[in-house]
Amino acid sequence: MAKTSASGRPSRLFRNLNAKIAAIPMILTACVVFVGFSAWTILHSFTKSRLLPKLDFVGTAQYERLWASDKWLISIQNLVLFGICMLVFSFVIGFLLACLLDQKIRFEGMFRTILLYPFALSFVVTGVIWQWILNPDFGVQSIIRGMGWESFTFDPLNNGRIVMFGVVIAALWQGTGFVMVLLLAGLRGIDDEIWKASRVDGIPAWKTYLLVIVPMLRPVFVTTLVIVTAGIVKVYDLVVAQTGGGPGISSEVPAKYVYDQMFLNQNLGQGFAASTMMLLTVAIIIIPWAYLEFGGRKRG
Amino acid sequence: MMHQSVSVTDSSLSIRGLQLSFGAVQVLHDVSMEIGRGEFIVLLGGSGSGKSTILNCIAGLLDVSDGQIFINGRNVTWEEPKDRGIGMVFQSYALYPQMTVRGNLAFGLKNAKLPKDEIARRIDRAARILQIEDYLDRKPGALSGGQRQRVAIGRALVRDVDLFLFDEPLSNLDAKLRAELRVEIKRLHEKLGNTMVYVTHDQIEAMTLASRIALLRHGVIQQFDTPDEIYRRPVNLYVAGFIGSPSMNFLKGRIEGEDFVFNSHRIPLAGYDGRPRDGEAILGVRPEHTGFRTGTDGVTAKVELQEHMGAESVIHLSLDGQRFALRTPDDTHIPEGTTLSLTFDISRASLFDPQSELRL
Amino acid sequence: MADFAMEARGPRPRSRISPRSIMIYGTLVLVAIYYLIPLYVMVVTSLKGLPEIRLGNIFSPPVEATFEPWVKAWSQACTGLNCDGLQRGFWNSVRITVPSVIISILIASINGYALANWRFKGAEAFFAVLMIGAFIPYQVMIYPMVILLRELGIYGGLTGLVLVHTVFGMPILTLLFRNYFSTLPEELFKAARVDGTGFWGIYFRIMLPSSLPIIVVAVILQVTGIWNDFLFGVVFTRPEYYPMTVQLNNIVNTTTGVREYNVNMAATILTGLVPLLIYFVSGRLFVRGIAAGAVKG
Amino acid sequence: MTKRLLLGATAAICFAGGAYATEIEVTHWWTSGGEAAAVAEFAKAFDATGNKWVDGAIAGSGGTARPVMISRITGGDPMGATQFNHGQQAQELVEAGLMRSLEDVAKADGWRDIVHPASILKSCEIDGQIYCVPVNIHSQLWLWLSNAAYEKAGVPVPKDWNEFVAAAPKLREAGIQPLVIGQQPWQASLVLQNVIAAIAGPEVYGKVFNEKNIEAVASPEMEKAFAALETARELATGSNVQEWNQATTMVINGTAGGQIMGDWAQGEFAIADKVAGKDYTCLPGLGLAEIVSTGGDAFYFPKVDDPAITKAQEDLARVMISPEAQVAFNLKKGSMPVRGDVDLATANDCMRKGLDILAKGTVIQGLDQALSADAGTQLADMMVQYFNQPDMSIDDVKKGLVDILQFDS
Repeated sequence: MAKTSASGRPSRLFRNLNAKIAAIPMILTACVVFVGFSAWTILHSFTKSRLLPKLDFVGTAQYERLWASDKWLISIQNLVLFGICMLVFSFVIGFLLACLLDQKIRFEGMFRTILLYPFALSFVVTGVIWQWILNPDFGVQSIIRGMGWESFTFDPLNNGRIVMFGVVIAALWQGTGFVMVLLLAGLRGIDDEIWKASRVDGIPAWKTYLLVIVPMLRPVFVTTLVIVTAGIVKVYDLVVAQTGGGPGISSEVPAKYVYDQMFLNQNLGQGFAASTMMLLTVAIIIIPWAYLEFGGRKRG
Repeated sequence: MMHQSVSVTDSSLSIRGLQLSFGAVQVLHDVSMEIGRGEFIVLLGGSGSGKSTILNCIAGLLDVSDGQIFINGRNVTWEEPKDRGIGMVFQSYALYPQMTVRGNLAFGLKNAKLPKDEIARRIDRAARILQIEDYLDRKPGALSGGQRQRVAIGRALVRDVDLFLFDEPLSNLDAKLRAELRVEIKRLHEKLGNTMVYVTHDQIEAMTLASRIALLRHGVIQQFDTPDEIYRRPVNLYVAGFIGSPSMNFLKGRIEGEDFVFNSHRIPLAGYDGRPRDGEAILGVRPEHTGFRTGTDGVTAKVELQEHMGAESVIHLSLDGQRFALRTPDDTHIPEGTTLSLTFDISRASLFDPQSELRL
Repeated sequence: MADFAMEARGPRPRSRISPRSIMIYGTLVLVAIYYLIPLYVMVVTSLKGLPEIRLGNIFSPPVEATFEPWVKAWSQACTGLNCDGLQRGFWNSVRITVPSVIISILIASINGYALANWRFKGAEAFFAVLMIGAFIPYQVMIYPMVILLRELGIYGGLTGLVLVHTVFGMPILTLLFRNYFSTLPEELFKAARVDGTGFWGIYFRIMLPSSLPIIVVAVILQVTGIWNDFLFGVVFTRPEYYPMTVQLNNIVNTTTGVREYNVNMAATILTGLVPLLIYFVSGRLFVRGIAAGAVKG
Repeated sequence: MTKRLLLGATAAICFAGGAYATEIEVTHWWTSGGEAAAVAEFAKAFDATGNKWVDGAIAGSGGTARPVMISRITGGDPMGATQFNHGQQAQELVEAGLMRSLEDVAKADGWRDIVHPASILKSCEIDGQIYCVPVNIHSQLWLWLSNAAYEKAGVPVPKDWNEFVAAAPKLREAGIQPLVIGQQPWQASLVLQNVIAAIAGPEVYGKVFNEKNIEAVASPEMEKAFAALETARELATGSNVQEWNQATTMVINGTAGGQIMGDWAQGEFAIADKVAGKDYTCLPGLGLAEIVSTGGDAFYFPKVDDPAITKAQEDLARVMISPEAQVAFNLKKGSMPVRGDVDLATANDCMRKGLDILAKGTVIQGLDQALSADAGTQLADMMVQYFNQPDMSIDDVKKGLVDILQFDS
C-alpha cells in the first residue's frame, strides 16, 4: 500500500491510507456537520432571518435582544438548576445504587432491569406519565389527601417556583438507571485485590468506596459525565411533554427557547443567536477538557 | 560462537541510523546494527529503554522518523509488515481468540494466498516441531500459557521466513515453564538456523540465548557484543551494573602508577585487561570475582547478611560503610559481624572513568 | 476483557438476614417500587374504560379490565384521516430503524477502530470536534441539514433519514467503540498485521468478531434513540415513511376533543415495546458491554 | 429527478387503487376527532374530482408541524398543499418564490366577490396576488360561561363582562373559580386581545395592533382595558390548569364560572353533550360589543414542476372554497364559512350569534394576522408572565406592549 519512492520515504498522506479513507465519514461529519453547521448557525445569528435563513446582517442586534429577554434568562437559570440537580442526584443516587447492587445480592439482574427500563422509553413518554403522577387533581397529591392528610400539597408542575424540581424528578427516573449501570460496570472492573487489601488494612467499606474506589473510577465518571451532560444541555422533549415550559414560562430551557424562536416565532436569527450562546458555553467548558482527555496523547 | 564477525554483505538484518520521535520526545537515537545470517540477537534493557520499539520498527509496526532498515539486503523501511519476510511472537501470545489453533496458524498463509496443501504441509511441520499436534483444533482459550506460546511461535514458524522477532515471549510464563521454553527456543534456533531478534529484560535469557546482545538505555545502544564480551569487558558503568547478579561492586578511588588506591589500600593492577591512566577511577569487581578469608589485613569488610542458595551463597558486606556483595561456591555459614579480608581478581575486573563512565 | 468477570465484588455479607442485608434489600425494594410506579400507572390506566378513569384515582387497579384501548391504539385510533392506529407506522419504524442502526454502528465502529488502532495525525482533533458535537441541540441542525440533504439530492427519502441518524449517533458511538477497541490487546492487532492482514481485514476478521459486547450496547442505544425519534422522522421524510412515533404524537398530542387517556397509555406502551423488548432480552450483555466500552478511557 | 420519479412510481404502486388519479399530499395539524372529520369532508370532495388526497396529519400546530412544512418546502420535496395560519406567517415563503400564486384561479372564479368578509381574502394577498385559500373563520372573542356554576352560587348568569366581574365574589364563596385561564402563553394573550377589542373598542384595537400606534396605548379607552386586565388577573387567581381544553372542562362541569376562549371551545361543549343557552352561555366580545375576529385557517400551495400536480392543486383550491365543501367542513369544524352566500341551517345558537355579527357587525383582524409571529409570541410570553407573577404590574404590561409594537412596526 505504501508508495515507496526512490528516496525510500513515502508521502505522509499515503501512510495508513486505508485508515484515512475509513475515517472520511467521521471527518466529513466533524467538518461539515459539526463545524460547518455551527459556522452557518453563527453566521446567521448576525442576520435578521425570520422564516427562512437569509444573509441580511443586523450586527449584534439578535444578541442584544437575547440578553434582554426574560425568557432566555429564565431558561438559563433553569438549565443551571436542572443541570446541577441532575448531575448531583444522578451521580450520587446512581453510585449508591451501583454500590448496593455490587454487594453480591440475590436478584441482581431483576433489580438492575427495573432500574434501567425507563431508559428505553422516550422523553415524551416520561414527560407525559410524570405530568400525570404529579397532577394535583388526580396524582400523588390527591391520593395522599384522599388518605386523610387534607393539607398535603405537592404540585410542582403547577407551581412556578418549584416546577424545575418536578422536571428533575422525571429526568432522574429516566436517567439514573443508566448512570447506575455505567458505574456498576466500572465497579465490576476494579481488581478484587483492592478489596482484599482494604479488608486486610481494616478500612471500613464506605471509606474504601469513597477514598479508593471513586478515584479509580475516574474514566467511567468521565464517560458518564459526557453522556449525562450532553443530555442535560439538550433537554427539550421532556420539558415540552411534561410542562410545555409552564406554568407561564417558569420551566423554559435554552433548547426550547431556540426551538420556539426558530419555529414558533419564526425568528431564525434569534434562535441562532441563542444556539450560538449555547454552543459557546459548551465549547468553553468542553474544549479544554477534550484537549486534556483526548488530544495530545500518543502511543509510546 | 560462530558469528562473531559479520560482513555487511552477508547481513540478514541491517539497521542504519534509526531515529524515532513521538512529538518532542525522542525515543530512539541513531540506532545502527548489522546482524548476520543465523545470528540470535537479544535486545536487552530495562523498561523504557526502547528495545521493543526497535523490534516494532523492524517489524514495520511503527513508522521510523529517520534511518533505514534492510532485511536480506532489501530496503524495507517503508514496506508493510507482511512484506518484510518476518515472523513475530508476542508477550501476550496475541492469538486470534475466535479461531482454532489451526486457524491461527493458517491465517497469515491464507492471507498470502498460499495453496491449500502447502498450508497443510507447513502447519504439520510446525506442529510436529513444536509438539502441538494434539490440540490443533482447540481454541486458544482452552490452552495453557505454555501451549499458547508454542502456538504463537508456530504462527511465526509457518511463515517460513528468515527473520524471527520475539517480543518478550516468556515474560507471561511462570519460572519453570520459562526455563523450559527458553531451552526449546534455543534448540529451535539451532535446528532452523534462522536469524532471530529477541527482546527481553531478563539477563539470564539474554546470556543463555544470544549470540550477541545489544544492551539499550534511553534509546541508545550501550554495547552490542557477545554475551561473553559484555560480561567481561562492559564498555561503561551502566552495562557493568546491568549485567550480572548480584550487580558488580564499584569502589571509588584513584589510579597511581601500577596501583589502584582505595581509601588507604593499594591494590596492584597487574594483569588488568586494558590501559589504565593515572587519576580518579572506579574499580568494578563482580561478586563472583572476589575472594576472601577471615582476617583483618588488606581490604576488609564486615559481614552483614548471607544468602544461602544451596550450591552457592552470596555474602553482603559493609566495606567502610559501602555495600559490597560477593559470591562464593562455599555455602558455609559465616556469622554476622565477622571481618573478612578481600582479594580481587584484577584480570577480570574493570576500571571506569568517573566522568565519562567509560571503561579504561 | 474476554474473561471479564461479572460477579459482584463488594464485601460478602456474613449472614443472610443481618441488619445490613435488611437495609440493602429494603432500600432496593423501595427504589424498585418508585421505578415501577409509572409503569404500573400506565398499564393500569390502559386497561380502564374512560368513565372509570374520570372517576377513580390513577393508582387503583381497573374494576373491569378492558383491552379495548389497546385494540384501538393499535388498529383504530385516527391520525388525521387515517384511522388505522399505530400499526400504520410500525413497519415504517422498522424500515427506518434497521438500516439506521446497522449503518450508524458500522460507521462508528470503523471510526473507533481507526482512532484506537491507526492513530494518524489529526485524528484526535476530529474526534474532539465530534465530542463537542454531542452537546449541540439537534434542533439547531435542522435547517442546515435540510439544505445539505437537498444539495445531496436525498432529501425526503429513507436514505437521508438514515444519514441523519448516522451523523447524530456518531459522537457517543464512536466514543464507545474507540474506548472498547483500545482495551483489546494491541499485540493482537500487531500480530494480524505481521500475518498480512490489512486495515479492512483486521477490522472484519479480528476486531468485529471480538466486539459483541459493545455492539450490544450500541444496538440498544441506537434502537432506543431511533425508535423513539419523532422530529427527524417527520422533518426529513414524506408521510409514506413516517415512523410510529408520528402516530403516537398525533394520538397523544391532540389537544382538542376528549382525551382518551387509556388509549394514550396503550399507545405509549405499544410504541415503547420494541426498545423495551430488546432491552430485557439483552440487559445482561448491556452491562457487560458498558463495562468494556465505557470503563477504560 | 430520476430518483424522484422512481419514488413516485413506487408510491403509485403502493396506492394502486386509483391508477390514473393524481395524488396530492396535504399537510395539516387537524388531528382531533372533530377536526379530522372536517378534513375528511375536504378529502371526500377532492377525491370526487378524480384526484387522490394523501393525508399528512401532524398534531401540534406551530411547534411540530411548522418545521416539517418549512423543511419540506425548502428541502425541495414539497407537499401538494399545506395548512398555514394566514397572515404574515407565510409571507416569506411567498417572497422566496416557493409558493404558488392562485391569482388565475381566484380571478376566474371571482373569489374577491365571494369571500366575506373581504378582509379574510386580503390576508392571502401579497403584492396583489392571491396565495392561499381561506377555509374558515374562527372568532377568538368569546366569553364562555357555566350556567350550572352560577346556579350553584345563586346568581343569575351574567350578560356581560361587568356583571361577570360583579358576580365573581359570590362564586368564590361557593368555592368556584370565577375565571379560568390555561397557563399557556397564547391563552394569556387571548385575554388581552379580548379586553382591548371589547372594552377599548374595535377602533382602538385597530389603532394599536394594525397601525401600531404608540399613542393609542396611552388612550383613556386603553386605560379601561388595562383595568379590566387587572381584574381578570384577580379573578383568575387560583386557576392552575395548563391546556385550554382542561380549562373548558372546568366550565363544563361547573367548577369554574367562565373562560375567555375562541369559538373552537364549542367543540368541547358539544362532545360533552351540553346545549348552548341551557348548559352554557356564550358572550361574543365579552357581551359588550358586537364584534368577531377573523382568525382562521388557510391552505397554501407550494410550487411544483409536475403539471399533473399543478392541475390537482387548482382542483383542490376550487374544492375548498366551493359552497358544498364550505358548509360540510365548517359544520364539522365548528367554525364559520368564508363566504356569505351559504346557509348553515344546522348551526347552533352560538354559531348563529357569530354569523349574525359577521354579516352585520364589526370585524377585526386576529392577532396572528396583525402581528408577526415573533411579536405575537413575545406578547404572549409577556402576558403569561403577567398572569403568573403577582408582582408584575400593569405598567410593565403597558411598557412591554409599546416595546413590542415598536419592534413590529
